[in-house]
Amino acid sequence: MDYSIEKFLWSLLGLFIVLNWGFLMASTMRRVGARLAGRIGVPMYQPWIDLVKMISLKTYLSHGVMYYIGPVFRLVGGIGMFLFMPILVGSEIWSNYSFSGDLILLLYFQSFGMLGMAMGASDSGSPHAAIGISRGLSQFAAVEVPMTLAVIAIAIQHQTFSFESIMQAQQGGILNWTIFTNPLASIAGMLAMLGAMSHSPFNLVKAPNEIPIGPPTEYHSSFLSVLRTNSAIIHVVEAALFMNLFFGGADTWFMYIIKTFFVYFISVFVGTVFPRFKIEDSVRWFLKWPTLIGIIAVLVAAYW
Amino acid sequence: MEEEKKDKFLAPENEIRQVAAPDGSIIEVNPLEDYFTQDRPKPYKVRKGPVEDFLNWARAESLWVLGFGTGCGSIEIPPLVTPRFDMFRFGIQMRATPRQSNVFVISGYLSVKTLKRAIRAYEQMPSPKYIVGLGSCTINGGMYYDSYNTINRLDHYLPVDAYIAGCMPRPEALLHGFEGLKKIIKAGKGHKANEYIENLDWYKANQKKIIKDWNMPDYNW
Amino acid sequence: MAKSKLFTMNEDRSLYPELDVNGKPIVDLTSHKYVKIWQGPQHPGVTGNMSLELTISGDEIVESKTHVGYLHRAFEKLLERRLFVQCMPTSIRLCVAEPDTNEYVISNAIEELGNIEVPEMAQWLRMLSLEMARLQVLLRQVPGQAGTFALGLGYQWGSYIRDLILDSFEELTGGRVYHMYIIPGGVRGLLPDGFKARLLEKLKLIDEFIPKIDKLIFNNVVFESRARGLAYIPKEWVDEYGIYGPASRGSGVSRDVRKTNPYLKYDQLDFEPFVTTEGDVYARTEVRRADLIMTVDLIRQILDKMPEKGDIKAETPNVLHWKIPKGETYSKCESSRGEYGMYFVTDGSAMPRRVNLKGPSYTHANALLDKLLINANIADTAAIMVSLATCPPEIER
Amino acid sequence: MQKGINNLIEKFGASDLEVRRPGLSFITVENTKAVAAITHLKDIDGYTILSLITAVDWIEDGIMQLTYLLNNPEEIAEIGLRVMLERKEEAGESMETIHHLWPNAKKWQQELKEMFGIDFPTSPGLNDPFILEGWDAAPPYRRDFDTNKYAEETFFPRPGRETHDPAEHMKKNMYPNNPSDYTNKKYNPNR
Repeated sequence: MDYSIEKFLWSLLGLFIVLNWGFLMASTMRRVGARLAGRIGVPMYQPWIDLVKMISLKTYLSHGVMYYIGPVFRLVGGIGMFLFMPILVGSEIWSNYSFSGDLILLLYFQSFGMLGMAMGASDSGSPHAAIGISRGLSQFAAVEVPMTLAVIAIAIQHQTFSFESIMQAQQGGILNWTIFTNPLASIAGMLAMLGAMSHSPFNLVKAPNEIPIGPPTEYHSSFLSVLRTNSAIIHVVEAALFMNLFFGGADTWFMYIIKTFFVYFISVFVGTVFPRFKIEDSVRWFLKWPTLIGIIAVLVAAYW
Repeated sequence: MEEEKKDKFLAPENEIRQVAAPDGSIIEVNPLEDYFTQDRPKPYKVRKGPVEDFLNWARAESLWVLGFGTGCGSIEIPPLVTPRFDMFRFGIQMRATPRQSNVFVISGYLSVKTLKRAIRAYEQMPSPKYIVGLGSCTINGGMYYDSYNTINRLDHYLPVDAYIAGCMPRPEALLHGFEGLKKIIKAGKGHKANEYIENLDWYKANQKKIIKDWNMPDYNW
Repeated sequence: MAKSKLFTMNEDRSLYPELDVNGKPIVDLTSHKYVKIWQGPQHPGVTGNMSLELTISGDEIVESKTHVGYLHRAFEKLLERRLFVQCMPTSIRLCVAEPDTNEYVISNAIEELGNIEVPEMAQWLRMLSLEMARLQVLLRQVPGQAGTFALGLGYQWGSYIRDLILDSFEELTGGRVYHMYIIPGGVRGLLPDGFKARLLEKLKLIDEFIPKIDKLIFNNVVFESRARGLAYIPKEWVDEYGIYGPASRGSGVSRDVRKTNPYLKYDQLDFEPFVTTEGDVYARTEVRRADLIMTVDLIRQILDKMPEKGDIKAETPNVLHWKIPKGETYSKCESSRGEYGMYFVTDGSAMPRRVNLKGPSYTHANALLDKLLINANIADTAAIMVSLATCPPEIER
Repeated sequence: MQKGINNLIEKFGASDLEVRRPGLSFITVENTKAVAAITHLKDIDGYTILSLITAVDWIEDGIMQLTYLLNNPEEIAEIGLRVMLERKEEAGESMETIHHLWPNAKKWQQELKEMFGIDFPTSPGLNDPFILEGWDAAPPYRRDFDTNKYAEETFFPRPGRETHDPAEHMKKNMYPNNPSDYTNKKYNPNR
């Protein structure tokens, strides 16, 4: 791997683009949801204003060291996911710090932020945060199962744990995408994505009219701005992860933006028309159909 | 006499009690002193200049309203998030927790019991924070000027940035009130939270005059 | 009926806390098994300004206690200091979601004790305003039930139509929320020109709205899976706990003041309240959906059958000197939540002696809610409260 | 309806029957027989719904009236049962509890205790705060409690609020020459 300053700066630029795209996507999605309801919705630039405002708040208080570290862990989880995944296929400067086993590291980083948040939120002393985080961790454990099965199926299919190779194998036409070459794994993975994106029906971590508003109940001012930054990054990166695995990756920034938008749009679309599951229903659901499909996908990939 | 009165309204979970520590020793816990900080808040420094102007603009364009319907005016707040009025257009959003909100809309009359909760919620909000008094009841008691359970003047208990008159004000009036609040903030005058802290003793005396069962710390951080 | 099997009374309770003589669980908070949390008053899932003191074990509620009084304005005391005409603007603020029923019950009580006969035209107009009020509440409430499960889209669509109905109210009465259209002796005005046609045009939107929410809410798998079997009310509880309106009709007991004690001109209208026997949240939502359709139909019937012109107000004594002889009465009507009554006592002076309002929430939100919430999931509290349509101002007044 | 009332009069010595309208009557029973009468109405005469319990303070007669409104859904009839208690200066009238008949009754009794100071011994949770919090003045719904005075003393009325007696105000400003015009005039919007 290349550890030069130049490489680092390129990655930083990529992160900057992804962050702003994340904010823009967030406000766009809110506008899309608003249009469904017959409203206009937030201005396009609202997330940036919110960020500036949160940082500009004068008072803040702390609940201890872990309370500080929680959002930082969460942000590290998001940035880590970004850094170890190639952005564009076949591009040297936009390949970030991807290496041959990056897919495994990525699965780890997915849960890293959640664990950090768990520590920070439970230190904040709010019972709603504790309930939210226990829901979040149990749901995440359930989401990980079909997710990992889908990844294993793809890894067996392509005989590699490297993103670059998986993305390269899908180039050269829409029919080479995993969603066509390995539909079972794709279905399991996309269903798991609904859970990973935390949109309704799987947004019970932040369920506003049950436990307002879950883990970040006590977070405010700069702490919240860190969480907001992270959620902007992580939504793009999660979408990019599924884009890379199932939709052939992107070879230009334009394709990157288009594809992440549509992948993210799937979860927003589902969220708009479905109510929220209870946690036991949610866990049961993930361990039923997506897991079954995932197991079949692995068996098919291994023994076909 | 003072002692007796205090005990009468003390909630059971706030009573002084004996607790066994993990090592087996018995310690005495006074929840009001041990579990809550007794620190007094300090006023923040109000700066001037172009940077502050920009920050004020951001504060004005991103008003996060605490979702706490304190009185009957709260019936006109849900329409604000629906197609006809849609306050998201103006950067106004509802938040479920006081920690993340900056604007507290006191929607209508405040009974003494709710005032106690409103004070707690207000003090938990990060500054700069703003209060919008909605309806005549917050101005002078309105319809309920002679009721023994509703306050007459909100500004004796909490610092109010803007009043919206009417019983009840229409959603358009609310939007207009928010526009007015934005003007105040952009002009750099939205620092009533500081005023509250500077005159904390006066406010607390007023609050304690009507909240007889003051079983909480003086300032709810 | 099979769907109600989800709720069984006699499941294995060995893991749960023991019950004391009053049927309340004995909970030892220091055992680290239970957590006490407050839902409300500052909580987005609570209907209005009230709070629930919940003792939870995991996600399950083992004990619940309703706390009210956050909205206590001492109406009943204030009305004792008001002339009969001054009672009107004060009393309509008793329950803000549906103020017209307040207007009607207090006007009716004053007329009954003061021996005033209301002209026929005024009765039809009163009925129109009461049904329009019910319509605007149901337009919020039916999709709002899905909103408690985080499906807010229907609520947005419903609110759009509700705003149009409120526009009609503005045309008719001048007020958006508080109308004061019904006054002792009659109503305040005739229908404006072209009002009928405009209202009928708006009702067509509701006809289109119903199939939409059917698709979005009632046929939604997740909504069904959560609402079916939730907060089951057996038929026997209806009398015992004093359950009224849609909640009782969801449990197979038809209680509708419009049918049992026809007031105004309801005996001239053709309607049959919807009754189902399943008794869960889904059934209550279905009942409200049927009520919505029925209300639209009733408004059409009223507009059709009502006379074109007529007296709208009986002669009343000068309102500043109006004294009503000693007497007491209980005047009631059907609100969107159930029977809404007012106990009214006069003593021969110019002011009422005692007024006591009895809304269905008084019984729904206290004993019944406490009972229904036990063993429920905290995720379902909002749904249960909304399905009972608890309106805290009518509990504490 | 008639059967229930006849029973009340014959078995429980009820008096002062007042038929307000078909289906709603008010009747007075002695306070010692009230709970027995209510139980009889509930168990035998089919008055299974408790619509409300409330009190009326007749301060000039020295009477505290309790009203139990019972509803019979089968016959569509309501009976308002009046129970006259002797009014005490310092609150603390006492009445037997009926919480064993309806689970909701204890909430009404709790409210009556808080608002009127009427005691219902053995009613569960009677002294728990229900609506008021930290209240240390007299029970507020009693007639001798002056809410306006209390509000003026406790809260901070905004200066500038003027209260006019509407009758006096109109006499002075609208009919300065002939006050009797005003008293005789009736309001009729149809005219």
